[in-house]
Amino acid sequence: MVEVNLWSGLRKFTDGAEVVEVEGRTVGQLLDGLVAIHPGLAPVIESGISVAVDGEVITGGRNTPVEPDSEVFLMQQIKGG
Amino acid sequence: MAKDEITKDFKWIGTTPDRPDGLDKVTGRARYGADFNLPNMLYAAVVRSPHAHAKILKIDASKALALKGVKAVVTRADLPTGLTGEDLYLQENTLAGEKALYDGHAVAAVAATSQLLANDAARLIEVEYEVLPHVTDVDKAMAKDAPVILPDCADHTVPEGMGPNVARMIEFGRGDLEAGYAEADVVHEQSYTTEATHQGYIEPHAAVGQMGSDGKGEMWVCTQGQWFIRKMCSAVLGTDPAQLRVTPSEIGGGFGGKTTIFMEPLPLALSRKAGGRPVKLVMSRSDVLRATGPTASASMDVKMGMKKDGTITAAEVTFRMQGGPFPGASPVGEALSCAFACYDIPNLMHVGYEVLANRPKCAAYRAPGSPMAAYAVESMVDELCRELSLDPIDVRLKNGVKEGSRASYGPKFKTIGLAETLEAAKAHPNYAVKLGPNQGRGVASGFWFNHGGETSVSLAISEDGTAQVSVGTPDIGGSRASIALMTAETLGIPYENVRVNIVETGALGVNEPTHGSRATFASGKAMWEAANQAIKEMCKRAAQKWDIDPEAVTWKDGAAHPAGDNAGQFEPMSIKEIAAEMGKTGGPISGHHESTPSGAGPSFGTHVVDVEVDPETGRVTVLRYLVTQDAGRAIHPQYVEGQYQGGAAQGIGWALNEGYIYGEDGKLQNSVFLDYRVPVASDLPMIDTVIVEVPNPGHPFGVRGVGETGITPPLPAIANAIHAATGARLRALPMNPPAVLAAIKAMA
Amino acid sequence: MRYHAPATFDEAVSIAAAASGVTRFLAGGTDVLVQLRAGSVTPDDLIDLKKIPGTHEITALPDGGWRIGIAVSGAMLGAHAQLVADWPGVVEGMELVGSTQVQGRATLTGNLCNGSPAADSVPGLVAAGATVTILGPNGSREVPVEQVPVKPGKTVLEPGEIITAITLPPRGTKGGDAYLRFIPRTEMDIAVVGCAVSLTREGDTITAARVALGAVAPTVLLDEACAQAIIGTTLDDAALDALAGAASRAAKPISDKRGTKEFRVEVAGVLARRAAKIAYERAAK
Amino acid sequence: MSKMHVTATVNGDEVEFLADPRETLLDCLRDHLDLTGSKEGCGTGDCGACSVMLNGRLVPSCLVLGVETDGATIETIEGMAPEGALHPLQRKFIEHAALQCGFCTPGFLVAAKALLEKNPDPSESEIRYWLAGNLCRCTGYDKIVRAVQDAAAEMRGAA
Repeated sequence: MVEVNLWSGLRKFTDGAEVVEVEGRTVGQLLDGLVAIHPGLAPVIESGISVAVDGEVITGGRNTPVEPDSEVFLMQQIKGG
Repeated sequence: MAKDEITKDFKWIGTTPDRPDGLDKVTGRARYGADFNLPNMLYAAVVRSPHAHAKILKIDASKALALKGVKAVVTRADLPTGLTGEDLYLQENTLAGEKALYDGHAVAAVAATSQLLANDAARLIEVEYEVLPHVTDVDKAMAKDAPVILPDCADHTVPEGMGPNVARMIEFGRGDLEAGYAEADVVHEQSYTTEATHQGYIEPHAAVGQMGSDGKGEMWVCTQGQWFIRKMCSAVLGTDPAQLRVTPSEIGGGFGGKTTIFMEPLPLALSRKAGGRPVKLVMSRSDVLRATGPTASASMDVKMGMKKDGTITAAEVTFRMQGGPFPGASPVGEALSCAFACYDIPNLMHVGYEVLANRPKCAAYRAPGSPMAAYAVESMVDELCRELSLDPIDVRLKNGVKEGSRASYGPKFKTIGLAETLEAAKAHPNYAVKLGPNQGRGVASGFWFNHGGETSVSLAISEDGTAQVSVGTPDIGGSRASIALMTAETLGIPYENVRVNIVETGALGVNEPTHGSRATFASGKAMWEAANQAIKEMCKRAAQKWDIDPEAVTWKDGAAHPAGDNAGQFEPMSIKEIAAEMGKTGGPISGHHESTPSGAGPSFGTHVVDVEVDPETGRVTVLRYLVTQDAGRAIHPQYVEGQYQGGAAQGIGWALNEGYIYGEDGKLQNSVFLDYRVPVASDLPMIDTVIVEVPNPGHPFGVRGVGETGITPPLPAIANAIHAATGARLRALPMNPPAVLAAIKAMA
Repeated sequence: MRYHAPATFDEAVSIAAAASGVTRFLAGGTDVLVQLRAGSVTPDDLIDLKKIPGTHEITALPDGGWRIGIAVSGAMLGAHAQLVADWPGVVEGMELVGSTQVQGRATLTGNLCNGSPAADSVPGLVAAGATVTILGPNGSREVPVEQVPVKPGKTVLEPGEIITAITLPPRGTKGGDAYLRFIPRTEMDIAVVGCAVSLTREGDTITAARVALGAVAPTVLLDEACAQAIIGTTLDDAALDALAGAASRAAKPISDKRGTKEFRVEVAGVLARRAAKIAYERAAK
Repeated sequence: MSKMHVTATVNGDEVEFLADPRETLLDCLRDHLDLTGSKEGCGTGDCGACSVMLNGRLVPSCLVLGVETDGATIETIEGMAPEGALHPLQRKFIEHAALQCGFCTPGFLVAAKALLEKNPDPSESEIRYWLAGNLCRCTGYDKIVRAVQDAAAEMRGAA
């Protein structure tokens, strides 16, 4: 299981939880797992988010591997100038 | 890559040779967006709404079409229906549908055999409007009784009971704010506002487009990202991206403003309607200011608690930003994530609202959101430092993030260089200059994430052992030079033997634009992978010739060498020798790499500015200016400095005199450079720089993006300096002379 | 649009008299071309006055005054050492109009005829007591510069009338003038407030003065109270305070995109004080 | 509307073109003579990207009508390195990295050349004020000023 840290605005979709334990070995599996547990997160994830894995902000890579002890954060999507 | 694997011994990296495109750009030969013509070409003009918010009742183009030489008129009716989300907003912004949503919103476009004729024809297109109530101010747009711009714009994040223009709400934080404030010796709370500013690139948008009835098209355009142009134009026009070939011209500045589309689908739409004749469309400066993508205006609340020793115990922000009439355009998410990124604070809360307003659709502008956030937060830190008589650099060193700190937006930082920039600022002679009467010094730090993004690069060895690199990131500030330097370094060949080409969409896989400070980082990293592929192939060719195992060959100084004594005794085989025979030894030698690279390390910077304020007029003169910023590794130090200096200059403009001015009628009042006041040469001093190098472990040469961070600290640094000079605290931008004089008078 | 390049002023007047649509004259062109470009004014007839002989000349008059041709650009004005020595304030007002490039084109006459209350070259001309020669279908007349602008964008010129020259009076000895304006940047702006002072000294005492204010009223103001505040004084602190107060009282500005009303009132006084000091120093030389 | 015939000398060559009276000199250079080195950044004389020399005087070519230039002598960026050898200013702009996007560069070079012809030893302040009508949004002007100073020094040494 990997601990996924959510931003606090998402708590309303997760019964108040800010950290959700999800099964998965890639970013994509984690996101799918999150939606399976808390379907309310689906529109948020579909509308575009960034994921930080061990301090690395990943914009697109659903296939990025995740270790059980990885630190995973969902973040607002970041655009640049 | 481990830190100790990053070498410091370079032959080319860190040197400052002439840029490859220098000659073209000093002789007038370089071809920008408007410098391109095709046979049988038509010229386009656009009809724009004179109203901030109006229902379009009728568009009558019959008089225009009756003019001899007018070949096509397009309106929204010529574009496909059924689009949703961002595609719909792009289409809506290209040509207004039922309503014009801001002053300057395009309503129709016309193509004719000359520019003058097209302009005449545009004036003959009659549009009937029903003017609607409008709102341009962000706080007024938040109100419950504000005019409705887009019905039901709110997404799932917006709580019940908000005003009709609130499109999105963001909330994140950690710790216990109340406990944090209870620990503090001083707690301050203030509000700040910033006005919208424009990137102000000197080259107006320009494109030549051609499209047949078969949907196949060509386009020449000034852009930061030819694939984005391809994707977005295709979406708006309902055509296939692969059928549109987009060639980027040289680009006369972008700063984020040329990462999206505004008028670009119009030449294609007009061409399609005019029997496939190519159509050229060039914006005027006024069009650029009214109808391209400035940054958001912001209204921001900050609360922060600090102990007597300078420890920040808790902080929170509420940001309200308008991004124009469509959701998703404001940088409020980025602003929140940047707000406290420089600080390690245990108790934090961020709240943000995206608000629609009758203003142009915002685009990215250099570190989108970060400068506004810094203006609020770095001003507040300064207010607390002054109240507690603490040195602003020491307080930032005390609270500043370092490797392993948990970022305000969640994850832990890897190797970063904020402390190094602060130390460099403190050690710089500018920080010790004694100031005279009416003079003051301001300090602020800033942050930008940096970005990897979809990247494709190919590299080919020529028959003579020189190399060409095809990249998809337009060269906006010297990236041909930096990529050529890294190529020379990787292959071990002279810099002059490398040619870097910025190629069209048909020549490579998808690339994101030159944005997010990614060109040198991402295209450079992909080039390195591609070059290593080519090197591997060249080692293989040498191994075949020597009849040894390919693994027993290494590459050094532009030649294949036997890996060691056991590999055999052979003279090194140079790239020139290998290339000369490549046709006979297995064919062309090249490499390519496609990825969405990770490892874009953030860049932190610290600025120190001295100003003098004329107490009788409120005029602020910038006396000296220092930028210290972490580049990771400066590939071509002059162009790194250039990014620092340019970012500082744009920030100074934003701080002092730039800003959109809307009248009561909702019309933009300053749509020319006379009144939209970017800094001129005589407004600025030399801008001193210190390139701090804390190598980024996510890049083979340690590169961090350097383009964006530099615009972030100037806004608060100047506000802090004005306060130091006058005692007046300016909490609204721009801090122009009337505002500064009024603030000084208000203290008396 | 028809373009005409007449060889004489009389020809220019007759072209204008015969024109029925929108007519514009081209001296420097820095306003006309901007309007043309923006599509805000497209004249039916554009009459280029620059090809008329003499329009590029600066002529010393027998009485010590100067006649300035209507096509003399700011750059030409600034390069004329004797004129600069006599009327530095007039010249510096013109030299503040636009960039170095615009200086190669813009003219005093054009700046005046544009009718902007913020025109930088006009307060200096008004303070100097300059006059213009106007030629029209009914002959020629001489008008003081302060009477040329009537309201923003409108001048005293009747249809078909043109200015043929600007005349500056003799400077005489012990005279000095100065023009200062306030803009938010250091260059490339139009005055938020402008002030020109022209004065004459006998010893340390000011015997005559004219003070003009720009951008604080619908037209450039020639203010008698400002002049009276310093005439008969040695420009001591009391006189400067009186001048600043008079200038601020004379200012009746509006708030607009270039500055607030309060700011303009305040800074009118500041600039009057500073310009008077410079003019006073110059008069001693 | 009928076009007018214009004969002028551009970069030493006699040229002829037909201009609509509403076309600016900049339009004529770019569209009729294919001299696209001069750029339009504003069309209102505020950015300097279209700077050319007209009868020996620095002007914004967007504020000159093409039809006015009958008989005139015009120099543009394309005439700055006539035999291929760069002018010292052009070389110094490259050496000092005084350009990023390069769009404003032709205008800066034409304006700076006019400055050095008038004043071979300008101070930093004189350079900044002379070039105040040339907007650059990329560099912050620092490297441009240094390039002009360095070119001026070299040209003084050579004189």
